[in-house]
Amino acid sequence: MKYSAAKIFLEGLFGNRGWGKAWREPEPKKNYDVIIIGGGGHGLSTAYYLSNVYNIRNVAVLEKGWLGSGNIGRNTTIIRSNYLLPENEPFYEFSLKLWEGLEQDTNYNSMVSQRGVINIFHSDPQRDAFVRRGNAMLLSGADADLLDENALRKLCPYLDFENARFPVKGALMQKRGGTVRHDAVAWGYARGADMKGVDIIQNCNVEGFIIKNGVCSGVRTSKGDIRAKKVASCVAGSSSQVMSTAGIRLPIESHVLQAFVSEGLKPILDNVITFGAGHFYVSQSDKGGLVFGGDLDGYNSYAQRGNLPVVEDVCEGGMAIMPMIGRARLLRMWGGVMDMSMDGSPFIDRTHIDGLYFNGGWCYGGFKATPASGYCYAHLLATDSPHPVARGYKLDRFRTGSLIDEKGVGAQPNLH
Amino acid sequence: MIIPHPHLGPRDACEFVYKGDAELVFRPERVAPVDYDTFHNYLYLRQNPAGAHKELWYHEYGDRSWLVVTRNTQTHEILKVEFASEYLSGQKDRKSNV
Amino acid sequence: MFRLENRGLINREKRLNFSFNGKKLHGYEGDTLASALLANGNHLVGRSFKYHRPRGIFSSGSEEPSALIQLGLGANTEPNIRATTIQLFNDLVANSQNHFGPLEWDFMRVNDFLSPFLSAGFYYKTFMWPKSFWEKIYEPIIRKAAGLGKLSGEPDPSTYDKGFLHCDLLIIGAGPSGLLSALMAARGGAKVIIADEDFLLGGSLNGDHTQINNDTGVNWVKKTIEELISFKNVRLMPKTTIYGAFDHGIFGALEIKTNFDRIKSDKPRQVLWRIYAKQSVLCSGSSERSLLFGNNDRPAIMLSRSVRQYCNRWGIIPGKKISIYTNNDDGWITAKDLKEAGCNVVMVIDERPDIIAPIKNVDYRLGKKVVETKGSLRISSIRLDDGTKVETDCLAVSGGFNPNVHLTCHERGRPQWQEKNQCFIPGKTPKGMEVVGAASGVFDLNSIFEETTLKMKKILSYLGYKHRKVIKLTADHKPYNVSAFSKSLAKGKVWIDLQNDVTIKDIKIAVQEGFHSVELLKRYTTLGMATDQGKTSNVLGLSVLSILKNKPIEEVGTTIYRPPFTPVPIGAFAGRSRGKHFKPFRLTPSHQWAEQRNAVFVETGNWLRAQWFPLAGERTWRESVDREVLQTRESVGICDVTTLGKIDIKGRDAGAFLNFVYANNFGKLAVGKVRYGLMLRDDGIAFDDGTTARFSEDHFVMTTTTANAVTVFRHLEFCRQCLKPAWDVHLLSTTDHWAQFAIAGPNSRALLSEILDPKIDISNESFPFMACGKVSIFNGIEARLFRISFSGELAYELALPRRYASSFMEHIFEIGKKFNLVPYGTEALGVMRIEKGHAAGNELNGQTTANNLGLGKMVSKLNDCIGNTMSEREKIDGEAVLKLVGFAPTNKMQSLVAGSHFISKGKPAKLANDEGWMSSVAFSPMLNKSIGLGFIKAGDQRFGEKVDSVNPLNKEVIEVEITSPHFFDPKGDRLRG
Amino acid sequence: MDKKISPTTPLSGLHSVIGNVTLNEVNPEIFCISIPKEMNKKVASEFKRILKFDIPIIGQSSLNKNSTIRLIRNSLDQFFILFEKASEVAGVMNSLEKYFYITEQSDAWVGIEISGKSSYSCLERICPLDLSTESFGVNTAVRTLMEHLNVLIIKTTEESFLLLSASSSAKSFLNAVETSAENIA
Repeated sequence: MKYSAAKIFLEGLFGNRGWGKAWREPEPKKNYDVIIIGGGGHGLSTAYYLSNVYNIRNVAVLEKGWLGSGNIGRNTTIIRSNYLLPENEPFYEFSLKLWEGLEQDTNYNSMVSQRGVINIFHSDPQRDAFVRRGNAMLLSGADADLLDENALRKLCPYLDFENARFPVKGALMQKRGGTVRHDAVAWGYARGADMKGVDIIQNCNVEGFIIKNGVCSGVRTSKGDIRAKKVASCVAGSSSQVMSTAGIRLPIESHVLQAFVSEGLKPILDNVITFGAGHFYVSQSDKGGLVFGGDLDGYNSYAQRGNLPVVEDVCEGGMAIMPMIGRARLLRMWGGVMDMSMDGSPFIDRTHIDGLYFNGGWCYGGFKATPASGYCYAHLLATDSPHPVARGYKLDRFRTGSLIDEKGVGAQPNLH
Repeated sequence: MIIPHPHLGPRDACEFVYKGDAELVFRPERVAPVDYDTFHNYLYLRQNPAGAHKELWYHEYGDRSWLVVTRNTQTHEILKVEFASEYLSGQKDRKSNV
Repeated sequence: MFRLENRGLINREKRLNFSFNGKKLHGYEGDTLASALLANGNHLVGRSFKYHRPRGIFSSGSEEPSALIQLGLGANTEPNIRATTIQLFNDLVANSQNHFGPLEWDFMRVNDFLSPFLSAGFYYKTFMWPKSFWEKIYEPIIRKAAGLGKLSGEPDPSTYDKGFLHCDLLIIGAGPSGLLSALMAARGGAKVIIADEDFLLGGSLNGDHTQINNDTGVNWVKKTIEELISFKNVRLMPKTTIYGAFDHGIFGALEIKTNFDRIKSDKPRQVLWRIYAKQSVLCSGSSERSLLFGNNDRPAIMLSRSVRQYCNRWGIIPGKKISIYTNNDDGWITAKDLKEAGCNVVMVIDERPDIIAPIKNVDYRLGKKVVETKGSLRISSIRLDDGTKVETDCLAVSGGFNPNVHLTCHERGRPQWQEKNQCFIPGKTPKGMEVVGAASGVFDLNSIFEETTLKMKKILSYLGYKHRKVIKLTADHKPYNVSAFSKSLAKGKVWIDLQNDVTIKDIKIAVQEGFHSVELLKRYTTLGMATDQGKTSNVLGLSVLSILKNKPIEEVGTTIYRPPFTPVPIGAFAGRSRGKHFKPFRLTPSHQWAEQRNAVFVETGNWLRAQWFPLAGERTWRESVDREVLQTRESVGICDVTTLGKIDIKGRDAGAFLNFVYANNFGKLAVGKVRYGLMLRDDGIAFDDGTTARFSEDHFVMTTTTANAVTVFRHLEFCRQCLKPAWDVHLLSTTDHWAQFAIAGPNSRALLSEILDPKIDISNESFPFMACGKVSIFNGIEARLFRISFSGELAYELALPRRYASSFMEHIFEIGKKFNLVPYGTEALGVMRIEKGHAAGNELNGQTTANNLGLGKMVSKLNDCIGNTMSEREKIDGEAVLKLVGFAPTNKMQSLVAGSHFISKGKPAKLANDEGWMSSVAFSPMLNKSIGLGFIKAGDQRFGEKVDSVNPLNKEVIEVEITSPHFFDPKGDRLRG
Repeated sequence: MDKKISPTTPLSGLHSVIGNVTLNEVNPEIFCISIPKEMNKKVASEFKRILKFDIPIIGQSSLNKNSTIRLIRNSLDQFFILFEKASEVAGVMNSLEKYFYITEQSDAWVGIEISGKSSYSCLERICPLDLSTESFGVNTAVRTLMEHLNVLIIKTTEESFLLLSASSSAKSFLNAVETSAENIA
């Protein structure tokens, strides 16, 4: 069923009775070409691009809970491609381009809103680093603007320019960055993949792999064994758990990242703002809530909830940079499980087991990567060679030393 | 969270700095010929269990001790706290095996 | 007037003026804004989120979904304040929210007529054509329409504070079960905190006409509180919401400190407490829920218990013709109390056919349902399923009670279904938490008292306190009975979430489209995502879902409540850490001295350092910096370098330890000598650098960079305690003890000689480059002297006890006059280090290796030291090794820009041709041109080559020549002189 | 020119009374004593011999007879010793130096003594520790985190505490304490 304004009008007139299921709810078949483990953003986008671009349609997505129940369902919805390193920037720029055409692609309004992402700097060294980054973005074909203090004042007069502990000296802005309605991304991809015949199977827990002589030929699930030529893990925070059943240890730790939303407010914040001298980033959703976050809690966790010190730290950062939000009230806080890698960059790679593929290590940056991650993973699954923009995302890079460490903090996941 | 320090009693986790997997105390020694794989595995690969996890916490705003804390990563329940040095001396065989 | 005489817990002596939408009104002390509005006959207070339907006061507590107002004016204005929880104060100003035009005539109510087209998820299906219209046309309209209240856009003028409390027992809620728990714990000797969000402790007892042990409930509350106050071990915290339960018995609490004169007070408006409790008792009571019928959202349709509370606690007649619609016994209590108060109760409708009406002096219908209502800005009539039409201006609805289980979910416990009372009760609770009273699904007072007594005995003995006998409490309460949820869907426009405008139809569509998992439903319809977090809507929504899925409600599941229980201001979470107090300041020992000389300061980490010292007549910062550099290089300058981390390393194995933590060899450093040290991380990347001096066999003094002082110390402690536990090594930070000054320039030795105590010889022979020693200055002040140089000049660093630093600066500048001594700041320091090609923070950015920095040869190949092994990985330095080299513009007039990238001549500026980047730049007054340091592929083999330094951010390209990084005095004659 | 430089203190001898809280700057002479590995077993006896009083357990402090010297045990192998009178330093330290590693710390710290009825309510706003008598008796001495700062807090009497924090951030620390005192006044 194609969604359109006319369809909405007609349905409205006749009591909205004609809306069909957004996707089927099939039972698993015995055999697939590709099984994707994980019905989150990346898993669903992989299925979407496999079926829509690479024409591989005998695909199942296995989700242990409900569709989109992972981090795609709880994040701060920011998209951007303001990366520094040559292994990252082209990938995220590819992702941003896919975002820009997503709605027309999937016939689903995921409300991609290019409101502009502003990273504030507070010192000369920070400015130097941002200049380097902005230039790397431009050299890669992305957009970037350097704002001096005056330009930033015009754009964001509410920032604390007068009484700041760390002076606001300017910002690096990516105008094409912005926000997206996160759940809609999962739904749009799910619907698009389903229409091409992909089976999305919810409440199906993968308990292990069928591996013989170094070849993976399927998975053991709560709904029985399912065979496939290729099995693709795409489970973010659960990566270590799932892959350990194949005997694989990963350069990944699972950490909790909290996010916060305020009560609904009339529009006051047009852009995405990132505070450079504290841990705080914020945007205002179309519904009016201030959606914000900060640092990881900093310890390994699968608990999907965080603790107070980080909540306070994030709000301190918020009040330091924009003291006008003091009277906005925090409505909800939640925690997601982040698959933090050892250099802060992800993996899209084959494993040493034939037929078993791995996508993970997205850290807290997985949301903005959703389209490109799926596209590149689909490319790898379809062609058995890495997509050109994802060549760096190898599992063995720590052994060889090809690190992709944007933040420069080394093998300590909670600092990335 | 509250970490029950072996000597100082219950302390808010905000007094501590987290490092991660307690396996990091078992650093391999460089001997010729250099075994890069062992170093790689030591530095980069993690068990990352969903359950009891031995991990390193540094009491930065306290007695400056490095502690090995056994904590459940699903419930955050703390099961055991030892000084890193104590933990190491309880694992002497382990150390020489690396 | 709508106020009853002689009824209610308000102070009629104290009249309070307030305004609503500009209308001047009054209430009394003890009122909430909601009760005061109702007392003035005002039901309509706002508009709903999506359809802009008129909204009235629905409840009397923090579950309120509808009566959200904009409180206060100007910078003090606060959005989305629940009128039901705000304690009335004099001169309160309230305005309604979310309407265009007057509240009574909101132009946006057109949405209501368009509602068939605005059903659940409609926006996902449209607004996509043409592509550009989303951001230009549709989204701005949606954004403008969305949201409820407004922020002022000005800095929050209030102050907030935080604090920490500790107790044996935290009691959450001061209703009957909470007060009894507190009393038992207090008498037993436990350290107790009892907190309640209301300004009046007592919970439901304040709004009920209950008898407890032959006294009124209100009197029992009063006596109990009096007794509690008399205990030293009890802290009563009214106006305090426990907003969250966190790991290991930590609770978040928000205490409202000021309501009166809130604008004038300079004291914190709210205090955010972190409460550490060994045990907790959740006594949060229950919230009433509504019933589902057509147009069940009109103003003056209220929760039944709230209507009763307004009548009993605030002495208010909420309507002239009140009807009551219930499915349980509690609705009848409302009827009884209203009658007693003299209100006109026109009808009681009870869904249950087979009960005996508890009161007879009222018109009632059993086994009937309300199916439709009428009224535009306030309900005017209802229609029953038998067609009966009843004129009514206030409908009190009771659909049963939901225990307030929220805090039990904060550690992801899932509530369980209790069939008997048709509600969710706590499942697994956070460790150490017990739930009593209505919150645990027990609804009659006698059972509550019994249950509380039993559970408290257990808790007290667990905590190690005695249980002292408490008189048995008996109340005139009857067991509670409620009918099961309807098995058929109500017809018409039936609201579930009053604030977000989620109706039964929306749930139908969501299920029809496959969004039938509870979480998907919530996300697709926004059910339960309003500011009440679904307190009034979740269970109703589940009951509808259960009908649609034809599954019992317990199988449909429930969503998890997340903190906070009620919304908490971001300002309160930040406390006092804002503005200049966001992070503490660290000041150098010469700070005051520098301040007096008009120094310009710069933030480096938490430190404030003098950046330069402008003199009268200097117009630009460059003038000052150039002068400081020239004067230093010409004669002598002094710079406060205290901020560098200083670590005392002592012990028998200190030398071996340094050899392990530094990548270069430290084994053979002689006593009285200093060496440059490069520290790697274990992954082989450069971590930090500095110098380490050896004062004796077992005593070294290490310096670190300012930025890494804390992390290096932590890392060293890790190496000491976890990697080399058998070694005798001791670490201590002495950064703050020693004031340290760099004294640089050709005359530095001469200047030093003037202050050193006479017998100390610092001639080049006895105190050569890289020497160190203990000295004394100014007649016996112990100091440490290092002959090291960051500037490339003949230079020393002198460390003296911090206490003498101010006086030292005064004196040395007096003495230094004859040498034309100049103070220099971090800018001049930076210029001189770039002139000398020294790497600093911009180069040691956590991504560069020793090889990149040109220090590859230093890294030990033999020893085991941190980082050397992994630094040998084949690809760690990249394909062609980036090398730190110097850059100078071929056109001397051009200024280099840090952050530019390098592209070989003739190649287009794009990623594939990117060869490196400029890390630091400065204007060199010695060379009279702009110079830079940067990393470029194979740079050390390309001296003399010209490349483009591109800065597309500024659309500029500068041709630069690759040079040695040592721009000035490359052989180092000056520093050895 | 008189070749003599003079000392200053981080808070220039602060004395202030805010509501029921009194704040005074104090400047004890402070030394850090680290225990060489081989001395671990003899620490108690050596200290006792030199100082003539018992060493405390970790997190506690003990005093000499005249209460002019306070020994604080920071951790297993580290002590702080505080002298009220500079005149007593040399004698004690010369003896200790023979057996232990000594590092002077006096100028690394700023000392604020807080006393008065409201000391507890004042500290409640910044100190995460339970300072009640049951869990924090007189002479307890531990480090903790207050307003982003590392603070060594010592309970000197039932109604007074000595707070030691880094001298470079003395003003911010004072501000933290004063703000608390004002907020509760």
